[in-house]
Amino acid sequence: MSVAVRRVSESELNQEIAALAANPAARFADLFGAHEQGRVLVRVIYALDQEHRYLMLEAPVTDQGHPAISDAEPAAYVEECELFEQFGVRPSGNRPLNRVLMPPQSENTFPLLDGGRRAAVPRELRAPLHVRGEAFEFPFGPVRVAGWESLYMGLVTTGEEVLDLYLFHWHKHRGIERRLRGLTPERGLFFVERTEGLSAASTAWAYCRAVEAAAGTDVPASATATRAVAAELERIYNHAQAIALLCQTTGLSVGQAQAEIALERCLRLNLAAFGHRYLFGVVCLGGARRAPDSAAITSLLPAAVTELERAAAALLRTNSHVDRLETCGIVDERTAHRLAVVGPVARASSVPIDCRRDHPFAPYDRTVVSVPVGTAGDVLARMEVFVAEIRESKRLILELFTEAEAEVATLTGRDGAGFGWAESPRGETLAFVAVDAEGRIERARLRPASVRNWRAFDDAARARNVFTDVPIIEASFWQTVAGFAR
Amino acid sequence: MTEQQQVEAELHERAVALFRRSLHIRTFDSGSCAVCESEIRLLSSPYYDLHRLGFFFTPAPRHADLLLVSGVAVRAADHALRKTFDAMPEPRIVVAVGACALGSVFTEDELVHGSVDAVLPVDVYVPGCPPSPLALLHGLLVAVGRLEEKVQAFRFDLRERNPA
Amino acid sequence: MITAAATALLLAASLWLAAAAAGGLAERALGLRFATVLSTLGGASALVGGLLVAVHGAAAARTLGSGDLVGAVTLRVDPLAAVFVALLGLIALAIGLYAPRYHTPGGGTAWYTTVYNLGLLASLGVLVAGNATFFLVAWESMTVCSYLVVLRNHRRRGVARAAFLFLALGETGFALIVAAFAILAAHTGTLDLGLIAHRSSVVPAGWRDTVFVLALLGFGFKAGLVPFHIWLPEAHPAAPADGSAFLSGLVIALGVYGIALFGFQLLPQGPAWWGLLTLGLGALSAVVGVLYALMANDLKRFLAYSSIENIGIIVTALGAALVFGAYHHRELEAFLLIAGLYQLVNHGVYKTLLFLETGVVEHTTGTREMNALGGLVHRLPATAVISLIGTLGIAALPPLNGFVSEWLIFQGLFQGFRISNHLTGIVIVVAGASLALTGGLAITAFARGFGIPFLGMPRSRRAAEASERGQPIVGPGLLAAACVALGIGAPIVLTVLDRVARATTGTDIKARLLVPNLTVIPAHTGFSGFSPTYLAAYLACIAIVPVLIYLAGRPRARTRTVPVWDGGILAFTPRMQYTATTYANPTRVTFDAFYRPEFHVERASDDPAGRSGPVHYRFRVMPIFDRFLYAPVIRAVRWLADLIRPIQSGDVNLYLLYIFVVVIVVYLIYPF
Amino acid sequence: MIWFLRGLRRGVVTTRYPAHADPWAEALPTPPSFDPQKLTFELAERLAAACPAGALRRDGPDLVLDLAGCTGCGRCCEVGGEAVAASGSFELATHDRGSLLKRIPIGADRD
Repeated sequence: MSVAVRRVSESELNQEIAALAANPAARFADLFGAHEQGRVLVRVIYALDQEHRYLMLEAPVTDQGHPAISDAEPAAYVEECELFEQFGVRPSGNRPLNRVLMPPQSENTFPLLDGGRRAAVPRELRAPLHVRGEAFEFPFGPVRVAGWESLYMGLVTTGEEVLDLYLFHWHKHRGIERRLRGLTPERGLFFVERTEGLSAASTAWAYCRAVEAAAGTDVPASATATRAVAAELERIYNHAQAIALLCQTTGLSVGQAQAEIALERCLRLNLAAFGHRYLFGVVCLGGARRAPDSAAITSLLPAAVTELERAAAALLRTNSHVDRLETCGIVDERTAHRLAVVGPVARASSVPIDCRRDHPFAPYDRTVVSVPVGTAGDVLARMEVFVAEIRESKRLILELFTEAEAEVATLTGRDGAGFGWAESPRGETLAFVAVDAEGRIERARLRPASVRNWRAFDDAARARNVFTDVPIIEASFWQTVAGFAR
Repeated sequence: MTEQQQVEAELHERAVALFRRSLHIRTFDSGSCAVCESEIRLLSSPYYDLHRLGFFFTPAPRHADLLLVSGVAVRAADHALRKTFDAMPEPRIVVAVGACALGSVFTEDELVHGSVDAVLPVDVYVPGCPPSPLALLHGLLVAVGRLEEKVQAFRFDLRERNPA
Repeated sequence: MITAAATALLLAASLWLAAAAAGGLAERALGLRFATVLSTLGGASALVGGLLVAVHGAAAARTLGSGDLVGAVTLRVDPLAAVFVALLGLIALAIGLYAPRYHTPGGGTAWYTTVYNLGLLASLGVLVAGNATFFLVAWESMTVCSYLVVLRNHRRRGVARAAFLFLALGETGFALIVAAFAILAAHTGTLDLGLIAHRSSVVPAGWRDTVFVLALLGFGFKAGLVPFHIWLPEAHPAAPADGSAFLSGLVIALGVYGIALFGFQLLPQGPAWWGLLTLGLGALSAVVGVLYALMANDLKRFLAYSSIENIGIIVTALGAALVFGAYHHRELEAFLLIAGLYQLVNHGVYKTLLFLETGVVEHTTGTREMNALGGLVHRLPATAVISLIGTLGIAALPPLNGFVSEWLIFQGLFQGFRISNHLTGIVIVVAGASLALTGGLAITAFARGFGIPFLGMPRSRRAAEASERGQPIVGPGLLAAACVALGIGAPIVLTVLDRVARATTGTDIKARLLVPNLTVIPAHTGFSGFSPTYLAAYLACIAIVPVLIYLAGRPRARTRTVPVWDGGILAFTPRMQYTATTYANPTRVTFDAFYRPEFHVERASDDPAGRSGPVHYRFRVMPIFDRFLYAPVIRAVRWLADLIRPIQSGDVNLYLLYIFVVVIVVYLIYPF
Repeated sequence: MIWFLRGLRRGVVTTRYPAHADPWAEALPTPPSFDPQKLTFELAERLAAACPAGALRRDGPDLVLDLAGCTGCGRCCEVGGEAVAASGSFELATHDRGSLLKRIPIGADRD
C-alpha cells in the first residue's frame, strides 16, 4: 500500500506536473477536487508503475483559476472539465472547456458538488463541438441499438470515413459523487456498486480499500482472497460479453450465440458461487460478505471457461471475423501513453500496465500475475488480450478460492482519508474517500477505468476507419457509459 | 372515468390483445448501471431466446409496440425518452425495468427524477436489481396479458406455500 | 410562308437592334423595362420565324449587295439553322421576361443590355449567314459580345480573368474556323455557303479531312467539348445569371451548329472516321462533364459542367449520325440527327431555366455555394417547383423532355450493331454505354444539385432569411412549361424535326418514326417503342393511387403528428445534413484515380492539450486538364512571346517597315 | 469453418420458461418473506436499518416491504434469523405499482 501524498502550492503544482508529464515512468491517473476550509483543493494522482507506488499531489487553488494541467498533461482534459462542473473552478488562461457531465440544456448554470450553483460562464469559454468546412456530423444516438447504453456519437464524416468523433455521455450522469456526500461509508457502498454495475465487485473493492485505508483497518487474508475471486469472475464474464458483442458487430450470429452461451454460463457460475449474477453485495467494508461456493467453482468454472475459449479460438480462425478486426480501431502506443489509457486497451497497445502486478495488494502480492500484452493496438489485439486474460483469471481463481472465506473486520477509527485501487475488467479503477469525524463521507471520488479509456475512443475510431467499424471498436473497448457518467 | 376515456381504454385493451402474438420492443437506457442492459441483451441469447415467444427487438421506435425503460430517469435524458415515446405508434406499452427505474435506488434530486413514472405513464413494473432474464420474460408476458400477475396474491408470508 | 418567316426574322433583328440602342435607357427602371420589352418581342418574332421555316422544311435565301467575292451578303435560313433560330427566340423571350426583375437599373446594366442584345443579333447573324465572310463577321461579333456579357461584373474578383479565358479560347477556335473556311474557299472558289456545299466534292480528300478537323476543333472550343471546355466553369460563375443562360443555352449551341453545318451541309458524305472522332469527343465530354459536375459546389460551376455533359451527349448523337451516314444507313442518320437536335433544344430550354433560377437563388441568399444553402423549398416555393421541373428534365426522368431525347439517342446508339464494320459498331455501342454511365451519374448530380440547396435545413443565415418577393417567375415558368410541352408533345416535335432532317439529309423517316394514332416511336422497326404522351397520362393516373390510399385509410386512424425520429438528440442542426461534398463522396471514392483529390483536415482535438473543438474539412479535386494540358501550353506560349518580344519595340518607323515588307511579299506572291 | 454445423452441434440450451420452471432460477436473489409471528417491533426496526436500499420500513403496526426497491441482497435474512427468509419468487411484474408494497403485520397473526 504505497501512496505518497505531497502538498504543494498552486505555483509549484505547475512545475511538478511538467516534471511528471515529461517523465515516461509516471502515468497520469486522476485529477479531482475537494473542499477544504472554504477553498477548493485540487488533487492530482500519478501512478509510478515501476516504483510500485502512487503519488498524490494536493494543491489549494484560488477562484481565479488553477494552472491548466492539460497543457502539460493532455490526458487530464476530461477531469479538468469535470472539476469545473463539480467545483466551478477552471484552468487559468481561459482555456476552453467541454461539457462532460452536465447537459447543454442546463445552459450556463448547473448544480455544483456542494449543492451551490455556478455563475454564468461566458460562451466563448466553451470549446465548441461542431463541424466546419465540407464534412458533416452524422448524429448517432443517444437511443441506439436495442440493449446498448445511451451514448451520443457525433460522427464527423465525409460520408464514409470517420474524421472525428464527439461523444456525449451526459444523458446518464446520475451524480453519484454528489450523492455519496454525507452518507455513511456502508450506505455509500450501495451506490458505489451501482456506479458501473458491470464492474461492481472491483469498483466496490477499490472503494472499500479506500475506506479501510482511511480507517486504518487490515482486511483478513481470507476475505481478500474472496474479493479477488469475485473480481476475477467479473473479468471473465466481462470479457465474454465483449467477445459476444464483437460477434454481434461483425454480424457473426452463431459466434455471438456461442459466446452468449458461455457468458450465461459464467453468470450462472457467479450466481452459484456468490448468490448474484453480477456479484453485487460480495465485497463489503472490512472484508467479504459471502464466501465462494467451492463446489460451484470446481464444477462450473472450468467448463464455462473451456466453452468460452473454444468459441474464441474458433472465432480467431474465422477469416471473415478476423478481417474485420485487423487494423481496425488502432490505438498506437504513443496515444496510449499520451491519453494514459488503462486495462486491456492499454495492454493491447504495448503498454503493459496492470495494477495487480504494478501496485500489488493482497492477495495478488502472494502470487505472480502474468500480464498479456499485444503490440498491434487494433481490435484483434484487444480480443487476444481478452482471451489471454480469461485464462489467467481462471488460473487465479483456482489458486485462490480454497483460501477464500467470508470474513469481515470491524472498522475502527472512522475519520480520515484513504485511497484505494483495484484492477477492474476495464483496467485500473481508483477510489478516494475522505470521512469526517462523524463517520460520514465528506468527499468520495470514484474513477472507474471507463473515465480514462473513453478518452482514447475517438482517436481509435478516426484512424482510417469507416462508419461500420465504430460499433466494432466500441465492443472491443467495452467501456461503459455508466462508469464515465457516474 | 368519462365515456370517452372508457372507449379509449377498451380500444387500448383490444389493441394490446393483438400484441399477444407478436410484439416489437424498443429499449431505453435512462441512466442504468449497464447491468440491466446486459440482462436485456441476454434475452435474445440462446438461453432465453425471446423470439420464440414472439418478441423482437427493434432499433426504431417507429416500429416498436413496447418501450422497455431501465435506469433512474436522469433529467438530462428526459428529452430523448419523451421523443422515443412520442415516436412510437399507439397503442404502446411502457415497461419500467429494475429497482432504479421503479424509483427505489435513487431519490429525486436536481439530476434525476427518481422514477420513470415522472416522465412517462408506466404500464408494467418489473422489480429486481437487476431483474433476471426470466423476470424480464415474465414482465413482458404480463405486459401483453399472456401471464397472470402473481405478486398481488403473494403476501410474503413465510408460512404460506410459495405459489410458484 | 417563307415570306412571313423572313419578315419575322427581319422584325426580330430590328427589335434587337432597337433594344440594343434602347439599352442606354436602362439607367432607369422604365428604360430597362422598355429595352427588355423590345428584346422580348424580338425573341417572340425569332421564335415564330424559326418555327415557320422549320415547319416549312425548305431553305430560304436572299442576297444583298453585288456578287463580289467579299462584299456580298447572302442571307439564308435553312431548316437546320431554323431550329437554332427558334431556340434563340425562345431563350431571348424567357430572358426578356426575366431580366427587368433581375437587373437593377444603372450604368452597368445599360451597357450590359446593349451588349447582350447585340449578342442576340450577332447570334441570329451566324444562323442566317449565307456566305463565309458574313458568317465569320457575325461569329466574331458574337464572341466579342459574349466576352462583354461575361465582363458585366468586372470589378469582382476573378471575373476579368474568366472573361479573358473565354476570349482567348474563343479566338483560338475562331482562328481554326477561319482556316477551315479559307481552305474551302480556296478550293471551291466561292464564299457562298450554298455554292460551297454544291462544289465541296471537288475539294481533294486530304483537304476535306483537314477542313473537317479544323472545323470540329474550332467549333469545339465554342461548344465546350473536352478538352476545350475549361472556359465554361470559369465564365459562367462570372457572368450574370441571364448572361450565363445566354452562354449556355445558345452560344455553345452555336458551336454545335457549326459542327452540324460542316458535317452535314458543307462537307456531306464524309468518311466514317469523322463521325467516330466526333462521337469520341462527345462521349468523352459527356463523361468528364458529369464527373466534374458531381464535384462542383458552386451552383453555376455545377451547371457549367452539366452543360459540357449535355453538349457531349448532343455531339455524340451527331457523330453517330455521321457514322451511320457514312455506312449508308440513311434512316439511322436522320434518326440520330433528329435525336441530337431534340436534345439540343431541350438542353437550351432547361439549362436556361436552371441558370435563371440560380440567379434568383443568388439574389435572395447572396451565395451560389451549395454548402451554404438549404431549405429553399419553403422560402422560394415557386422557384423550387420550376427548378424541380427543370431538374427532372435535365436528369432525363419521364415524362419530361430530357427523357424523350436521351431515350431516342440511346435507341439510336444501340443500333450500332447494324453497321457492317464490327469495330465501328462496337465503338458506337461503347459510346452508348458511356452515355448510360453519364445518365446515371447525372441523376446523382441533379439529385444533389436540387436536393442540397432546396431541401433540408438552411445552412446559412442568409439562406434562412431568403424571400421570393419581387423575384422573376414568369420567364423561368415559361421555360418550365416548355419542358413539359416538349416532353408530352414529343410526336409534334418529332414531326417538325423530321422535316428538318429531311431537308438536311434528304431522308424522310416520318412514316417509321411515328406510328399513326398510337404515337409510338420505334427507333428501328421491330426494335422498341413507347409513347411519351401516354406515359405522361399513365404517370398522372398512378400518382393518384397513393393519394387514394391515403384518403381511404384516413377516416379509421387517428393522426398524431410527431417529429422525425432522430435517435433522441436535442435538436437537428444544419451541420447534421449531408453536404454537397459528402453527397458525392461515393462517386469521389469510385473515381479516385480520375479526381486525384487533395484533402485538408484540421481538428482542434489534434491540439497537444487534446481539447475537443470544431473540425474543419476541405477537399479539392485536381484540375487535370488545367494542370497537364493547359499549363504546359501556356508556358510554351509565354516562352514564345518572350522570344519574339524584341520585334515589338514600340518604334513607329519599325512598324512601317514591317508593313512595307508584308506588302512587298504579298505582291511577289500574288501572281502565282 | 462452418459455423452452421458448429451451432447445430452445440445443441439446444433454451429455457422452457414460462411453460416449465427453470431449476437454476431457484438460486436467484429474491425479496424476503417474513413470519409475522416471529417479528417484533425491535426486530422490525433493526431490519429497516439493515436494508441498504431502504425497501423496508416500519409503519405503525406493520412492516412495509417495497418490492420495487428490494435488491434481494439478503441482509435482512442475516439480521432476522428465523423470522426472515428469501421468498424465492422472482415473478414480481405488475401493472399496479401499489401491489408492490406489502404490509406484514408485526407480532400477531391478525388475519
